[in-house]
Amino acid sequence: MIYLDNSATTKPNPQVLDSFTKASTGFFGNASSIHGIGMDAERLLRKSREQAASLLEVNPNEIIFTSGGTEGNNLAIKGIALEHQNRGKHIITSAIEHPSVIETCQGLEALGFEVTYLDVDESGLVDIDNLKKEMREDTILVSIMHVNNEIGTIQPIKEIGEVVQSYPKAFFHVDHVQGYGKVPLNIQASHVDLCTISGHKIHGLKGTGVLYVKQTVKLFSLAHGGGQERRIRSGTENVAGIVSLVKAMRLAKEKQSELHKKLTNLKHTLMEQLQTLNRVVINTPKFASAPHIVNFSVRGLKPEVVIHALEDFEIFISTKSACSSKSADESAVLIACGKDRDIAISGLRVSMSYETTKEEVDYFFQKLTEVIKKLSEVMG
Amino acid sequence: MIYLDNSATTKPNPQVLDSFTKASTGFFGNASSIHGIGMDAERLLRKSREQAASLLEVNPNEIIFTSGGTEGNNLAIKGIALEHQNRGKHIITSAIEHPSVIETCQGLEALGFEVTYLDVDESGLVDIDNLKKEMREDTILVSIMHVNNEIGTIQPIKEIGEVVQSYPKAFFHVDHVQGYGKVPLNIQASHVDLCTISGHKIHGLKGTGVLYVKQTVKLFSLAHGGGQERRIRSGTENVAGIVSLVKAMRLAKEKQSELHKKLTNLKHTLMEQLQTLNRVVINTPKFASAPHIVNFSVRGLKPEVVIHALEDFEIFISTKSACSSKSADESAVLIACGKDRDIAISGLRVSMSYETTKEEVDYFFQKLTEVIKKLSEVMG
Amino acid sequence: MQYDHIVIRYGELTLKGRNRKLFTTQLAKNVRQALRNFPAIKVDKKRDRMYIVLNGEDPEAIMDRCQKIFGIQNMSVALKVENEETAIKEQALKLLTETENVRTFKVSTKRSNKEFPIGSQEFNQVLGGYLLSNIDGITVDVHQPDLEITVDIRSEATYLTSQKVPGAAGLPVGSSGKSLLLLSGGIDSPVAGYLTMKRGVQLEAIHFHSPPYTSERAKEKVLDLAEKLSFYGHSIKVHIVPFTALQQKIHREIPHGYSMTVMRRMMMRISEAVAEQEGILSLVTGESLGQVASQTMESMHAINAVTNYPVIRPLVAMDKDEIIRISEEIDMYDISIRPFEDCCTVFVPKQPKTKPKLEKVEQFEANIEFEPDIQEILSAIETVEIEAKDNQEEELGDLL
Ligand SMILES: Cc1ncc(COP(=O)(O)O)c(C=O)c1O
Ligand SMILES: Cc1ncc(COP(=O)(O)O)c(C=O)c1O
Repeated sequence: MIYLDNSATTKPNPQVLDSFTKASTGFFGNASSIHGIGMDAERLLRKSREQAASLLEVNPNEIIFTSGGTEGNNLAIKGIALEHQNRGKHIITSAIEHPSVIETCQGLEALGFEVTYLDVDESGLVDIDNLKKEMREDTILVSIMHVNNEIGTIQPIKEIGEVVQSYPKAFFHVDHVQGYGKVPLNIQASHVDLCTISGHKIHGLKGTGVLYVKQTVKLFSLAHGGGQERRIRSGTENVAGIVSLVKAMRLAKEKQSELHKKLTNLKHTLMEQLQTLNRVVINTPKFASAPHIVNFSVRGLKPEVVIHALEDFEIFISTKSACSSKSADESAVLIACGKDRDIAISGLRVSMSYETTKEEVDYFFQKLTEVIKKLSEVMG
Repeated sequence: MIYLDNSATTKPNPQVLDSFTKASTGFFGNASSIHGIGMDAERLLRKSREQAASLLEVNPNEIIFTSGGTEGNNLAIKGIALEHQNRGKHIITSAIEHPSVIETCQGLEALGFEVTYLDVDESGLVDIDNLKKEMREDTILVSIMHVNNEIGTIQPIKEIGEVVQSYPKAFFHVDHVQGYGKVPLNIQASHVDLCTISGHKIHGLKGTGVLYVKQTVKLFSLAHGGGQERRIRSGTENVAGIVSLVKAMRLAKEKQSELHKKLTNLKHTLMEQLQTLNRVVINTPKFASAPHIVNFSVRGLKPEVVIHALEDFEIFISTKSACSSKSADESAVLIACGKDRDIAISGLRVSMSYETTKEEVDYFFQKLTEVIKKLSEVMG
Repeated sequence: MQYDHIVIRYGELTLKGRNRKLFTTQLAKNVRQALRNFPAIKVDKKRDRMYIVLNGEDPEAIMDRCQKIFGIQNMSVALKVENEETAIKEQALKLLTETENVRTFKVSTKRSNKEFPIGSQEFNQVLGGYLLSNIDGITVDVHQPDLEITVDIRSEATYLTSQKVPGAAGLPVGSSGKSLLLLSGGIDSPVAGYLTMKRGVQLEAIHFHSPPYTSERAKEKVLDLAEKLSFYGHSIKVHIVPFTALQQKIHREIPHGYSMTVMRRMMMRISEAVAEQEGILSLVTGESLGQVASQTMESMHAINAVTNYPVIRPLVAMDKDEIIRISEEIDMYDISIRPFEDCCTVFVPKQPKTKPKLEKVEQFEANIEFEPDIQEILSAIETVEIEAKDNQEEELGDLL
C-alpha cells in the first residue's frame, strides 16, 4: 500500500497508540478526583501539558487540550467573537482557509458578525498590504492558516502577526494543523494569540488536539462545566488521548528537520516529473510551500476516476481535501487562486509523510503516467 | 483496590480498549476520503451508528458522535439557544444539574438569555406542577437530567416530556450520562428531543460520547467545518473512538437488567448498614434513585479526611462530583435538597459498577465504621 | 405478560382457492427462514391462520421481523388457554392487570367451537363483568378501548389476543416465480424490486459496474440495497457485470447522441442472457415515464426491442414523490442518496437523443461487432449471494 493522503489523515504511530493503551488502563482515574487514582491521572496530565508547552515554547497554562483541529478552530474563532463582541464585530480571514474556519465565520455572520475574506494571489498567498487596508477599529480577530491543506502554500505568519499586533483590540489566530512538524512556526515571535494543532495529522490519534491560548486572552467557552482547561474547555480530561497527542507532537518535532529535507527533495523531483506530462498542470506553488503537499490537475479527466484507477495499484491519493471531497464540484481554493474552472474541478493532491520513500513516489509517478494515458484514450 | 468512584469515571473494559486499538490501526482512514481506505473507515462508522441507534431505539441519523458528556450538554443547550433565539430566550433547567448544564445556562445568561432553575424537593425531585407554572410562551428549552450524579435521584422524564410536548416551541434535553446502562429510558416515548451520553461513565474511553438529536431538531453548530455528523458536529470522525463507544454501549445494555438487580441489592444493604451508624445521614433517596449511587454525610467530619483515611485500605470513594470536588465548600445539590449546611459540606459518594462485589461493599462498610470511630475520637 | 404465541392471519391469499395450500406452505417456509435466529420457536400452519409457538423467545423481536414477510395480513401476540370458563377468566384478568396504562377495555368473543357452552354475546358479558369486579378503577369502552381482549374459542383451545399489528400484505415471496432486477444505486430500482417481491416474486439482481469510473463505494451501495431487499425474501443473488470496456467501446464507436440508448440495449441483452442462464423468465426495471431522457416512450421502445422477455416496470406510472415515499418507508432512501456515481452517469453525452429512432440505433449497432464483448463480459460476471443478516457482519461485528 502506498498511502499518499497524509493531509487527510495519517496512520497512527504504534508508539503513540501504545502510550494511549497504557495510559487508558494505568491512569484511568478522573484527574479531578481527589483520591490517589485521580491524583495519578492529574500528575500525568500535568507532565503532558508541560511537555506540550515546551515543544511549542509557550507556558503550560497556555495549552488547552481539545478533540482536534475543527474544535480548536471553532473554539478560537467563536470564543473570541462571543466573548469580545462588545469591542467590535469584524473578523478577517482568507478565502482559502479550511472549512472549519470558513464555515465558522459564516456561522458567525448569521449571528450578526461581519467577515472579510481576503483574496489570495495565484500562489495562494495573502497580501500584507491588503490585510492592512482591511484592518478596522472594530476588527476583533484575524484568522489565517499557516499551511494550506490543499495546495501547501505557507502564509507569512510573522508579517501578519506584526500587522495585527498594532491593533490592540484584535486577536490573531493561526490554523497550524498542516504546519506542525512540517514547517517551523514561532508562536511568540509571530505574535500569535491562538494556534490550532490536530493529533491525527501528525501520526497521533483522532479525537485529540491542542489549542494554544495566550495567557491574557479570554474566550467564551464552548464547553462550560467542571472548569477544566482554564475554564475554557470543560469536561473530564481525556488523559490517555492527551498523553498520546503529546507523544505524537514530540516525535514529529524530533523528526522535523530531517523530514523537511527528505520531503522537499521528493516534492521537487515529483513536481519536475509531473511537469513533463501532457494535460498536467501543477497547482502547488514552487516557493513558499510546505514540503509534503503536491497538488496538480489533469485537464479533462475526472479526478475521482484517476483516484480509483490508481487504487488498482494500491496507491491512495485524494481530490482536494477530504472534507469537501464528496461534493463533486470545483475546489474553492483553486478558484481563489485564479485557476480556470477546468483546472479547479480536476485537482488531485499527493501528501506525504515520514514513511514515504523515493521508490513509492517513483512508482506513483509511473502508474499515474500509465493511468492518464489510458484514460485519455477513452475520453478522446 | 476497591474502586467505588464509578460516577466520576470507570475503568475501561479491556474489550472496549481492544476494539479501539484494532480500529485505530486497521481503519485509520479519513471516513470522508473517497478512496478505499476512507471507505473502510466510513463503513465501520456507518455500522457503529446503526448499532448505536438500535441500542437507543432511534434512527441512525439521530446519532451525533461527540467527545463526551460535557460537549453533548453544551451542544444541546447552546445549539438550541443560538439557533432558536428568535423564537424566545427562556430556558428551564433544575437546580441540581451537572455543572456542564448549569454553567452553560449561566454562560447563556451572559449572552442575554433568561434561565429558570427549578427547585427540587428533599429527594431531589423536580415538581411537575411547578414546571407547568414556569413554562412560558418564550420557553425554547427544558433541560433536565435523568439520574443525578451526586445523589442518584431519578427524575420523572416521561412526565416532564409530556409537559414540554404541549409547548410546540420548546425542546426537551435530557442529560442521560449517569442513567445509560443503569436506568432504562425510552427516548421516543418520553418525547425527548436531545439526549446526552458519555463513554467513560460506562466503561468506555474518555473523549467519546453521543448526543441524540431528533431528526427534525436544528442546532447552531459549535463545530462548523467539513459538515460531518449532519453538519451539527464537524471534524474528522474519531472512528476508533466511536467504535469503542458503541461497544461500551452494547456491553452496558446487555448487562443492564442483571446489573440493576445486583446493584439495587447492594445499595439497599449498604443503606441499611449506614443507617445504623452514628453521625451518618443518608442523602440518597430511598425511592426513585439509581441503583449505583449511595450518598451520605458524616456529620462533623471533613469528607476529604474520610476519603484519605479509606485510601489506606485501597478503598476509593469521593466527595460530591469530581467536577466540583476541588472547591472545598458545600454541595449545591445537597443545599438544593434542603439539607443543613453541616450535611451539605460533608457529603460522600459511593458509586458502584458491574465489577463491584458484595465482599467489597461489606469490606468498605467495615472500614468506614472503623474510620469514623477513629476520626470521631480525635475530632471529639 | 408472558405471551406464548403469535397468531398470523393470511389476508389476500385466502382468496386463491385451489392454490391456497401452495401459498400457505410457501409462507410457512418463509417465516421459518426469516426466524431462523430464534431456534426455540415452532411454526404451526393451519388452514386459515398460522401460529408461532414462542417457547420463550421474544415476541416483539419476532413481530418486528415478521413485518417484512409478504403474505401476512396482520398478527397479534396471544395466550393459549384451555377451553374452560374459569381458566379463560383468570388468564384474561392477568393479561389486563399486567398490561400498562389501561383504563378502559373491551371484550370480544369469537366462538367457532360451538361445543363451548356459553354463546359469544353472553360470554362478553360474563367475562367483562368478572374483570370489572376484580380490578379497581377500570371501565368498559366499546368504541376506543385502551385494550381490546379478543377471546377466540376454537376446537383445540382458546386464544386470548390483544391488539392487531398490520403485516406487509402481498403474496409470499417464492409463490410467483423468479425475476431479474436491474439494480442501480438510485432510488427507483430498489423500490421496483420491493414492489415486485410484494407480488410473491423471488428476485435476483444484476448490477453494471464500471471501475475506475464508478467506485467501490458505488458497488457497496448496491450490495447494501440488495441486503435491504433480501429481508423481504431469503437471500438475493447479485450478478456484478464488469461493464467498463464495453462502455468505453460504445463511447468510442457510437455517435454520442445515441450512446445512452445503445448502452441500455446492451444492458438488456446482457440481463436477458443472465436470466436465461439462471432459468429466470422476466426482467424488472425501475423505469418510469418521463423522468429522464432514457425514459421517454421512444426510448423505451428502442431499448425494449432487444428482448422478448417480459419487462416488469412497477413504477411506470408513478410520481417521483410516491416513489420516494415508498423508498423512505422501506428504509432504502438514505442508502440510495449516498453520493456515488453509477455507470449510467459515467459518459453522459451533452445532448442525448430524447427520441431515439429504432432503425437508426440498429443501423449504428450493425456496423460494429459487439457480440464478442458481450460474451467476454458474461464469462467475467461476479456473483455474490446476499443474505438477510440479522446480526453484524463477522469482521466488523467483532469490533462493535
Ligand atoms: C488546515 C486544516 N485545519 C483544520 C482541520 C480540521 O482538523 P480535524 O480533522 O482534526 O478536525 C484540517 C483537517 O481536516 C486541516 O487540514
Ligand atoms: C450527570 C453528568 N452530566 C455530564 C457529565 C459530563 O460528562 P463528561 O465527563 O463526559 O464530559 C457528567 C460527568 O462528569 C455527569 O455526571
